[in-house]
Order: sequence, then C-alpha cells, then structure tokens
Amino acid sequence: MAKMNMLHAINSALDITMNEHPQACIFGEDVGYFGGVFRATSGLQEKYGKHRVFNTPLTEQGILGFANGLAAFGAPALAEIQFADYIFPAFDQIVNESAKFRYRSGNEFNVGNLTIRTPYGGGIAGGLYHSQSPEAYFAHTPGLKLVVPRNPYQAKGLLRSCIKDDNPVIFFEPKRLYRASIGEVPEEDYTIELGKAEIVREGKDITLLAWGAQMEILEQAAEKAEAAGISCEVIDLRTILPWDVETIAKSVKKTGRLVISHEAPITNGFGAEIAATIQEECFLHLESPIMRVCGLDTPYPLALEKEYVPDALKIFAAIKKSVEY
Amino acid sequence: MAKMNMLHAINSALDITMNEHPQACIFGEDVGYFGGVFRATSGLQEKYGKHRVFNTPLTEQGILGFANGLAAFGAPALAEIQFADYIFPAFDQIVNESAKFRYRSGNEFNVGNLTIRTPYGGGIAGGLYHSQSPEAYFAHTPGLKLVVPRNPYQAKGLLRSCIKDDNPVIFFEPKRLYRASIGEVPEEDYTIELGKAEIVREGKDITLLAWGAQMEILEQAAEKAEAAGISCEVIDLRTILPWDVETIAKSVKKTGRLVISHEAPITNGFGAEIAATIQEECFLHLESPIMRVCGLDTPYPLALEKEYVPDALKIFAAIKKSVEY
Amino acid sequence: MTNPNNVSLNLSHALEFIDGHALNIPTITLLDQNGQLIEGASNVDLDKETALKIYDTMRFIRLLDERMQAAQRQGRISFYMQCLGEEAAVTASAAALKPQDMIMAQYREQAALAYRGFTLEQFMNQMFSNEKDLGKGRQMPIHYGSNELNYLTISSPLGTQIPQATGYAYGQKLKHIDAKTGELSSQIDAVTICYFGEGAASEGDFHAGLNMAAVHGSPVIFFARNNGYAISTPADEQFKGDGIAARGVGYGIKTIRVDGGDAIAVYAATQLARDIASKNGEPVLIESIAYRLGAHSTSDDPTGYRSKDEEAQFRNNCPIERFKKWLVNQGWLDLAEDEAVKEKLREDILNALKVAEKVAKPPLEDLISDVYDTPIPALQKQYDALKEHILQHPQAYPSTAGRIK
Amino acid sequence: MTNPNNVSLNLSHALEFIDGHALNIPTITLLDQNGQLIEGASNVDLDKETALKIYDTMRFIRLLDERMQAAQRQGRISFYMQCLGEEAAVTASAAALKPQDMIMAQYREQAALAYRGFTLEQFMNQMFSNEKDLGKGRQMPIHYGSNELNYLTISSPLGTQIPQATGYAYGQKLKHIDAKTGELSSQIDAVTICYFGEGAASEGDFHAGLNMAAVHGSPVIFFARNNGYAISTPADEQFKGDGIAARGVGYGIKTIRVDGGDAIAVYAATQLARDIASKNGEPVLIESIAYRLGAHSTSDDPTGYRSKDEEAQFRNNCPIERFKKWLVNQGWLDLAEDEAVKEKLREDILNALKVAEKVAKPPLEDLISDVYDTPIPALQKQYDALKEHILQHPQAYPSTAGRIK
Ligand SMILES: Cc1ncc(C[n+]2csc(CCOP(=O)(O)OP(=O)(O)O)c2C)c(N)n1
Ligand SMILES: Cc1ncc(C[n+]2csc(CCOP(=O)(O)OP(=O)(O)O)c2C)c(N)n1
Ligand SMILES: [Mg+2]
Ligand SMILES: [Mg+2]
Repeated sequence: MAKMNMLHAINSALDITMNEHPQACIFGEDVGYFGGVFRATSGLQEKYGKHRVFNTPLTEQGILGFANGLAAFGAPALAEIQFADYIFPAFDQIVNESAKFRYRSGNEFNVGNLTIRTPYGGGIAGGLYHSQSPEAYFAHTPGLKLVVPRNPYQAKGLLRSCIKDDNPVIFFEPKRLYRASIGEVPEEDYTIELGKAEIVREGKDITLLAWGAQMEILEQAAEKAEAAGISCEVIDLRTILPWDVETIAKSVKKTGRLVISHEAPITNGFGAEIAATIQEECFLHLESPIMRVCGLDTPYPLALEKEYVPDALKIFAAIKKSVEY
Repeated sequence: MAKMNMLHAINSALDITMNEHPQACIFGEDVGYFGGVFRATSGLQEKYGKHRVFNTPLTEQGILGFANGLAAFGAPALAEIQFADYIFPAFDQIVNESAKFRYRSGNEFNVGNLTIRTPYGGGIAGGLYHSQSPEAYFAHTPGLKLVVPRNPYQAKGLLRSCIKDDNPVIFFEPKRLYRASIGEVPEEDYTIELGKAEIVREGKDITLLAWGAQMEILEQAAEKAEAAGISCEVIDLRTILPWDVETIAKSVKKTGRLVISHEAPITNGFGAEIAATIQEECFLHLESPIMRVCGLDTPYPLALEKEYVPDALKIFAAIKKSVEY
Repeated sequence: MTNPNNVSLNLSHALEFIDGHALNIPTITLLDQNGQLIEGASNVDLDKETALKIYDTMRFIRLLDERMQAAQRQGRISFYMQCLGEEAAVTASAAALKPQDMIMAQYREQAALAYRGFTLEQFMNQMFSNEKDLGKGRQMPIHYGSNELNYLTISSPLGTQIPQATGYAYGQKLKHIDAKTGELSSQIDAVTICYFGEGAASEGDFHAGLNMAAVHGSPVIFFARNNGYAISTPADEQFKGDGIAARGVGYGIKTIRVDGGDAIAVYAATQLARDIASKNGEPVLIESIAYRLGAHSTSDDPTGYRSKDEEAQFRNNCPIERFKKWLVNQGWLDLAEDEAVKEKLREDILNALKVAEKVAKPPLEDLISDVYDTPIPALQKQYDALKEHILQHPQAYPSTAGRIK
Repeated sequence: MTNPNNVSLNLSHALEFIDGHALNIPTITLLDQNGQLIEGASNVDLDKETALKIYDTMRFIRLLDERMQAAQRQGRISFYMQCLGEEAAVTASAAALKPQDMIMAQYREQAALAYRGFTLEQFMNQMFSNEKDLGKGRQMPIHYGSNELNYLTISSPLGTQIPQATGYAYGQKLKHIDAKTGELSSQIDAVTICYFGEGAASEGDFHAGLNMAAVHGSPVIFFARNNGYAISTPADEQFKGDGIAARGVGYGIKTIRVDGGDAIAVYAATQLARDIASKNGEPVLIESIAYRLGAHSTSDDPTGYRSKDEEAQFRNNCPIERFKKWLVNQGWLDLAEDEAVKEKLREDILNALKVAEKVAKPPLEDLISDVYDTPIPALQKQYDALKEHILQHPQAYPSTAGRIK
C-alpha cells in the first residue's frame, strides 16, 4: 500500500498495463513527453518509448478512429481525450463505430481492446467547456461500458478492469479529485468488478445514489441528514453501463426512498434512467417519488457555479422533502 | 386543402420559407439539383437558384458548421442531414456550438435561425445505419429544441414553427411515413405551436404516449385495447424539447397509468425522462408503474427487425400488464 | 524541417500567392484502350497467373453485379450496389497486395473481397441476411466482412474506416519497431489498404486519418476512388482542388494518380505503394480516376442528375474489355473459352442465389449476441421477456417463433 | 476542369510518385530585424495613421498580457493566455480589414479585438466575469466577444469556428449574388477572417471549413497562426507536410505564407487577401510563421517540453521591436514619448483591473437567461425552486442571495 492521489493511481494502472502488453499504446493530445495536461501519463513515454506513448495531432475524431483501428488490430488502445467537453468530435467514432463494431460484423471483428480515458466534471472554475459531465450522452448506446471512480483506490482497480474488459469502455475521471483525493492504494495489480455498485454507507430511511466526484457531496449530505436523525444508505453506482439495478432496487425496497444526484443537467441525464427503472422495479415499495438533484438545464456556468451545482445543501433539502413526503 | 404525403408537406413548408426570406438557404448532401435522396427538396433549386439551394460536400460536421455560421449571420439556415444515423459527425457542432451559442456569448450572438431536418427511424429494412432514432442523444442538451411530426399536416405546421422559432431546432422526419402517410394539408402557410403535446384520442383507463412514426403503432395498440374493453388516452408528444409535462401529467392524473413507447433503445431513451418526471409529478395518482415499450438495448437489427421493434402487440401486452397490475 | 514551426523557410520578398492549382499532377496510364502497352511506359511485373486471376475476378464481379441488380429489381433482395466501371481499380489494387494485408473498404469494393477468395455462397448469404451470413444478418446487403480474409466488415458511415486504417496499420508496424531506438527494424510484413470515394474524402475523418498516418508513419495505402459522383453530387460540387491527389502534399504523403480503368497501371502503382509503405513505414496516397458507370445504388436513378450523353461517353471505356484485349494480345486468354466460363458462371450465380434465399433467417439469439462479448444483465432480461412474448404470439413472429430455444 | 472527376488529366506513362513536399512555398518577409524594408521587396501601402494604430495596439496588448499574467499569478483571475511573439501577426492582419468584416478568432487574438476598439474596461469585465461582462460571466477569462465590433465570441472547442466562418461569409456574399445568373454582381462589402492555430488545423472541422469555402466560394481569409506548438505538442508531431500552407492547393485555395513577426508583410498579405476574397468571392489561406514565445496559458509550463535554448533563439526577434524600429526610421515615433505612454498605460491597466475586480458577479437571472431566447417552462421551474432554496440559505450563496428579485 502507498498513499496516492488519483493521478498516481491512474498512472499506476497504465504503467502495469504497458508492462503487461508489449503492444499496448497510450495516445492523445499532449500525453507524450509532457505526460498530459494533468500529468496522468507522466513518465510513461520515457519508460515505454515514443512509439508506445505518443502525442497525436489535435483531432479527437482522429484519436478515436485511430484507437478503433488499433484495438481492432488487437493491441490494447488506451486513448485519452484531454477534456470530456472535447469528446464530441469523436462521438461518431464512439457511438456508430466502437459501440457497433462487434455487432455489425457478427463478431468477425471487435474493439474490445479499447479504453477511453477522459477527465470530466465541474467545480474547477472551468465554465461551460471545461466542466461537462457527458456520461448520459453515451448511456443510450448499447455496446459501450461506462465507468466512473470516486477515489484513487477505485480509480486504479476500475481502470484495470476497464482495460481487461473485452468491450469498449469509457473511463470518466473526476478531474476535481485528481489531486484532491488521496488514499491508500496497493502498488501491485488488482481489479474491481465492473457493473457492480457499492454501498459505501448503510442506512435505513433513504437511499442516496451518485457516482464519481458527486459521491463526496452525497456523503456530506448524508452527514447533515444523520445529524437530523435521518439514516441514509449511500451508494456509489461506479459503472453506469451496465448498471447494477439489483443492488439499487434492493436498497430502495428496504428504504422506500431514493435520491439520485449528478452534475449533468437533469433532463435526460442518467438519473432519468435510474428513476424510470427503479419506479418500475420498486413500485410497491416507494414511499415518496424518486427525486433527482442535478445540474440545471443550462450549459455549465462560470460565475454562478456555486448556485448551479447540486451541492450538499440541495441534496439535504431533497432528502428532507422525500422523508417528509 | 390538398392531399399531400409527408414529403410534399415538408416541401411546401420549405417553399414558403424560401419565398418569405430572400436569404434563406437549403443545403445538405444531394439536396440541390436532385432534390435530396428522398426528394424532400425537389424543385426548389430550380425555383430559388443554385446559390440558395445547394449540395454540400459530404461532411456532416461541415454542414452544421456552415449552418451555424450562416445562422449567426442572420440568414435562415435550413440544413439537411441525409439520415439521422449520420448526424453524429456533426454532434460537436450541434451540442457544443448550436446549443451554447447564445448562452456563452451573453446573447451577443445566436443561431436561432438554424433548423436541422433529418429523416429518422426504422421499419424500412435499413439495418443499424439507416434506422436510428437518435432524439434522446440531443434531449440532454439545453439550448436545443427537438420536434417530430406524425403526419403531413403536423409536418408542415410544425416545420414552419421550427423555422420561425428563434432557437436552433432539430426536426426529425419519420422516413417510414414519407410516402406512406397522406392527408389533407392546407396549401397556405400555418403553424403549430411548439412545446405542446396533442391528445389524439381521449380515454380514461390508461395514457399512451409516443411521437412520430410510433404514433401509428400506438393507435393500433389502442384499438386492440379498446376491443378488450380498455379505454386509452393517446398522446402525441410532438415536441421532445421542451416537452409538455403539463398535458401528460394531467392525463396521467386522470388515468393513473402511463405507457411510453419509442423506437430507440430503452436505456436512457427519452422515455426515461418522461417516466422519471411523471412518477414525481403524479406519484400519488399512479396505480401501476410507468412502463416503457421501446427498442431493445442493441443496435437496430436487419433480419430480426420484426422481433426488435416495439410493435402494437408488445404495447398491448404492456397495457394489459399495467391495467392488471 | 529544422525550425519549430516545421515548415520550409525559403524567404521571398515578393507578395505573391501560390495558386490553388500550383501542382502538376500526372495521371499514370500504361495500357491503351486497345489493350496495347503504351510505348515508353514503365515496365510492369505482372505474371500470367496474377493477370488471369485479376481478369477472372473482374469477370465474376461484373456477372454478380448484373445478376444481383436484377434480383433487387425482382424484389428478391432489398438493396444492391454495382461497381460498374471501377472493376479494374479495385481488383488490380487488391491483386498487388499480400493476403495478410488488411483491406478496409467503403462498400463498392466487392471485387477486392472476391479476389481474396470470398465464395459465391458467402456473398449470397450476406445479401440474403440469412443465418449463414458471417455478419449474422445485421447489415444491409453488400456490407461484407471476413476476418479470415482480412477484409474488415463494411460500415455504412462514410469515412470512418480512414483513421481506423491508420490505427490498424500502426498496430501492424509496432512489432517491427526496435524498442530501444524507436526505429523500424525490419520490413513490415502486413500493411493496410484503405479504399474510399472522392465524396467520403470530404469527411473530417479523412483529414484526421491521412494526417495521423503521415505523423505516426502508419503503413497504409490510401486508395481514393474518384468516380466523379457521390450519389447525385458531381465531383465539382465536392471539391475545387485538383482531385484528391492534390491533398497528398498537404500531408507530406507520397502520392500518385492513376487511370482507374487501366488494371496494369493500378497494379503497378499499388505494388510500388506497398513497397514504400512496408519498407519506410509511411502512408501512400493513390487516386484512381474512373467513372461510376452505374447508378449509385439500386435506390438511385442517375437520369435525375446526369446526362445520357455523359454516360455514353464513358460506356465504351470498359476496364474489363481493355484488360481482356491485353490478355488476348499476350495469348493468355481464349475468347471462346471465356464465353463458356461466363455462361457457367451465370448459372452458378443463379443457383447460389436460389439456395441462399431459402436459408432461414438468423435465430432469435442473434438479436442480442455480439452487442457485448457476453450479454449484459439488462439485455438478457429484455431478451427473456421478448422470448416469452414471442412464444405467446408465435403467428406474429413467424421467422423466429418456431425455433426459439 | 472539364471531366466529371474534376481533375487535371495530363497523362503520363512513367510510374512516379509526387513527393510529399513537391511544392515550393516561399515565406514572405518585407521588413528586416533592424526595421529596414528589404531591398527589392514589394511595395506596401501602409499609411502613418494605420501604422501607428498597429503599433499602439501591439504595445497595449503586450502591457495587458504582462499585467494579466501577473494578476493570474496573484490569484486575482483564474486563467490567462498571452500572445507573446504573435502580436504583429494578429494586429497587422486585423488592421488590413474593414470594420464591418467579421472576425472569428481562436482565443489568442486579443490584439485584433483591441484594434477594433474593445475598451480596457471591457477586457477587464470579461476576465473578472463580472456583471458588466458582455458574456455575462459565463466563460473563462479571454473568451471575448462583441457584436458591435463584429468579433464573434470565442468558443473553447478548437476548430469549430472554421466551418462557421465559411457559412457566415457565405451569408455576407449572398446579397451580392445576382438571383438570375447566380454570379457575383458587385464587390462583397464585408468578408470574414478566421484565425486558428496550427494545432487546431488538425481538426476535422478545418478540412470541412476550407473545402466548403472553396466549393461554395465563401469570402473568408483563413489565417493560420503556426506558432510551433499546440500546448506541449511541437509542430513536427502535429503534421508532416510543409506547414499549413501546403494544404491550400489541396483545396484549390490561393495561399501565402508570411513571416508572422513582420507586421508589414502580414498587413500587405492580408490586404491582398481581402481584395481577392471580396472581388472574386473565394477564400484565401494565409499561414503566419511566428514562435509562441510564452507559455500556452497560465496553466502551462513550457520548461516541461522545450529547451531554454530554443526559447532564447526567438526571444530577441520581437515583432513589436522590429516594427517600432521601422516607425522610428520613418520618423513617425518618438522614443521618449513612447516610454511615457507605456508608463501611463501600465497605470491605466492596473486601475482598470482594480475597478473591475470589485464589480459584482452577474445576478442569479443570468444563470438561466440566454439558454433559449426565453426560458422554457422546465428551466423556469428549476429557477424558481433554486431561488427559493437560496432564500432559505442565503449564507451559502453570498454573491447572489442578497440581490434576488
Ligand atoms: C457519414 C455518412 N453520410 C452520408 C452517407 C450517405 N451516403 C452513402 S453513399 C454516399 C455517397 C458516397 O460517395 P463516394 O464517397 O464518392 O463513393 P461512391 O459511391 O462514388 O463509390 C452518401 C452521401 C453515409 N453513408 N455516411
Ligand atoms: C476540441 C478541442 N480539443 C482540445 C482542446 C484543448 N486545447 C486547448 S488549446 C490547445 C492547443 C491549441 O494549439 P494551436 O491550435 O496550435 O493554438 P495556439 O495555442 O498555439 O495558439 C488544446 C489542445 C480544445 N480546446 N478543444
Ligand atoms: Mg464517388
Ligand atoms: Mg500553435
């Protein structure tokens, strides 16, 4: 075990992968000599050579096109998109290509070797183009897996699972936590199973659900609730596609209440899918409507970020509303 | 009034617009001399000249980039994407640019003049790249409006409203109905208000909700239900963004039950948002869980299209399940 | 270049623009319309066996195209695309490759697949979306693919295969790179050819794919089929530069333009291109000039956008005839025998069609297989519900209901 | 071209590739480092007033950049981007335009906006995201925009403005097209200039924008700022062709490469480009070669990826100094006066900064205004709930709570 921040944990997962597969490649804008604008790939070009860790030209559609090709060839393709806000030029390559590669060919070809890493989320005074949480845009796409870690330990274990998984995966990294979140992380290899949510705090009155950086906020809200005598079961979804309906439904059947929170705008965010599914799974157990505490339906703001975000106060207000319903 | 199919109705709306604004332009792949692969723009180049109705090079991101620029200049920009399956290369221009143009500039600039037309949907033996219904991908994007007509009359009136609306709008045209749907359409100009759902059949036991080509299927299911003694209220959502929560909630409060149907895969489709919102709005009135009858979570198939689609039989089964819950 | 801006810096003090057509791009042609090698033409190394295989393939594809076009008109298949006029471009380029080279095509390159050995039966099974289709009946007709033959399954979205080819070829090169020096240590044993139309070359993916291939030294042969049209859009509404070849210098890529109706020129150019790509670890751009003689597809009617005169002008320059004349001149082909083979082929094709159209559609399992390596729980649940639904209404789902496991 | 494939067809029978660097691209420079016009250089028509305005603008921007870089280090603003080394490229090109011409910039072109008359106060309000910011405090510092000054608001996603410029300029041309003939009937009165970096030129949007501009005859001046770096990525890992200029012929666009440190060459080239664009209704490509002397942004530290030696090599070629020497040679600038103005400017800038940082943040309404022309019902509802929430917890939202209407 060692104390690591999230960047170190990610770097370690990449390092293990590069060591494991002689053909694994890391590429993206500025990931080479410089080690990425957040330094997640720091030191790796030096260690594995310019032919395996390299800068690409500035073209996200090219990065993903290249990545699909390299993955189809059979090499682990570890592509970085510098900010999740800039993943959209690659949307066609991801949604029409990566996601459908195996299906359309009848499994003659696949891009299971593809892993896309991208920093997402707000809280860093980044305004509308350095703060987006675009996971829901991809969640409507069969063929993809989507994963979001909440801390360094999770980051390393989940990223290793994404890489080993034989499907294209997008790994969303909460950039607000890159350096802020520090914890014990094994130096050796380990994995955390995809598709499984984790109950991070048990409770009986209400279930709170989120992922990534929002988990921290959820826990603050749970603390407030606890102080007010409300016992919260707090769950980290971890994998958005495929998501763990079973664990959530089980918890909601127990508590009878659910609050979901994400940074992205509320309308058609992934909270919508969770609410839609859980109201069906748990209809007879729900004691109040499922509530969503999310970003407003606006682009991500700058000066009014504080007002915009689903903070602990807002979540706590929803918890009370749910419990008092 | 004249009998028109949907293509004629759309052509008529475009014709009126071109006549109205000397700077309005229609452009896209093959829309010029040939009049589009579905012939929706037939005759318009002849009438308004090559400088106002023209083929573009084969680049969807270019079409939308050009369209954003032309709309920002102040000319009505009527862009066609040949198939909605091919809208994804333009995703960045739509989601990061069109949708955020006004907001990010503090209203110094806007692309309210932009209207994107694109044929969508299955049922034409088109397989995974000529059948998609991508509305939900855009529904998570504040700043856009999304509209889908169900018949020629709706098509003309809604398209005219989209064009006149001072926001970027995507108009999804159900291509299966292009020639199949024929009806009375005024030859003169008229509009149908955006953001308003329409109750196309009143009923009391259950609310059925869909849009576009799926309306036809919904009505078939309602017929079956009627025959089985179940009275269905059938609603055409028409505008997906902003959607008419009020009309739907009012109906569900009356019937206590809701079945939503769309062709797109179920997970995080727009049905999810509707279910999530309505369970909250109508919590105390719901007598059974809101159900969604949608495409499976797979790419759109070819040989097994019949099995895949949310047909009237499947919707009827859901109606029974809901009523018998 | 030796400056940080990575440009040539020949200073000049005269304010002059480079013209938009400053390059002089020759078009390579070696065989005249009478099947005679042009005097003074570069020597070409094309042996009898390869030449005949090229011819056989073109002949087969022409007959297959004719038959399937008709089959579509009869309502037996839903869609078809001919490669009329471009047979030589596709076949001869494929012939210049090695079997281990990857082919990433657009959709009009059935001849390359035939050259590789895709069987008549395999073609038919794909077009009839039956349960024997390697693609499991999921894509429209002509979206072929074969792992065994190194032919990537066709994808309808245009241009997407271009940067993919760059990535795939990079993978092919990787094992030839010396980990210490980062330099190429041996000739690359398998390269990639990437076909696309002059229309698809307008996509952003084209730009990304070619630029990245140049920067990363991917051994790809970019083969642009400039056939004058993208559905109804003529090439002069597609670009204003001098074809696709003029873009090669924009990327620093060695480039050649060939007469796409001349199988020998295409063969020779591609052979040379493969040599450069595999030895240097760098991409090459070939632009083939031929005319799309047929409609875009069976959904298209070109009389709506181009003149009969124009079509007539190209109708007589049949690339198959041109090559056939050369073969006859070489004494490698007997015309009577050729006719007999054609007759036999026509029969074989019709028979294969009749067999394939009777093969059952894929089973219900194939609705959900291959979305992921193994179905995710939500999808499995949807499938189970669907199975139950179908069993309750077997008459409504006749092609699968009887076979549900 | 007269053939359907829209290509030159100069037949050749020799199998030879065009080299990836077949073009000879001169770099235009007119002024030497000592501020002397180079002998034999083309004549340039640059009057005293314009020349001094160019100089004033460059001087102002240099001082603003220095001050705001420092302000970021002091934590007063969150982010800044200097244009060190590129002042002449941006200022002189903007000076060659007419005020009605649209400017679509990337982000490092504050000098063009200053030339147009954006006030110091306006710069400050944007950087402090205060309620006086024209952009209503929504974007990071340096994302300026002004409708009045025809300067499109900066958008962070790179390259997106390139095809937008093509569409915007097409709009500018529309009214000059004779509806009967479809031909240009008069000189276009307003054109568009589109700035972008050599890094952004790798985006697919670049390809789409330039190709469409050529095809549709959009009067755009594409101004590529090749400054050697895209954040840490050096130009030789960005492309292998001869800069961005080499791509011009790929699109059939008239192209010129200029020394971006030479204000006079840039001015002259842009003037000529504007002439071509507005008279012919066609795009022009200018590549400016200058070195990004500073860091990419305040978030960046170039010592991590480039050598001090390299930086030192360019440090002395200051474009402002070069132009200043020319002005002095012309007798148009007094050095003592220049120093006095600088001193005064420094003070003005600091004062403006102090004022702007005290202006209130935008009011809560601006969280939801401008998403649509008028708020949609769902958003209005969210806003009402938020207002209520804030009123219940005013201490948690101090910058807006007190001002809620
Ligand atoms: C991204 C995308 N946009 C549009 C289409 C529709 N489409 C199919 S083929 C075609 C024309 C292609 O022309 P070209 O690349 O020249 O190839 P050719 O058909 O001439 O062989 C178009 C527009 C598509 N398949 N994919
Ligand atoms: C689509 C997109 N991808 C990535 C980025 C992140 N980014 C911001 S600036 C930059 C480098 C741009 O370099 P260049 O175009 O050469 O302009 P310069 O900074 O040199 O002026 C990058 C990668 C972005 N803003 N947008
Ligand atoms: Mg073509
Ligand atoms: Mg740069």
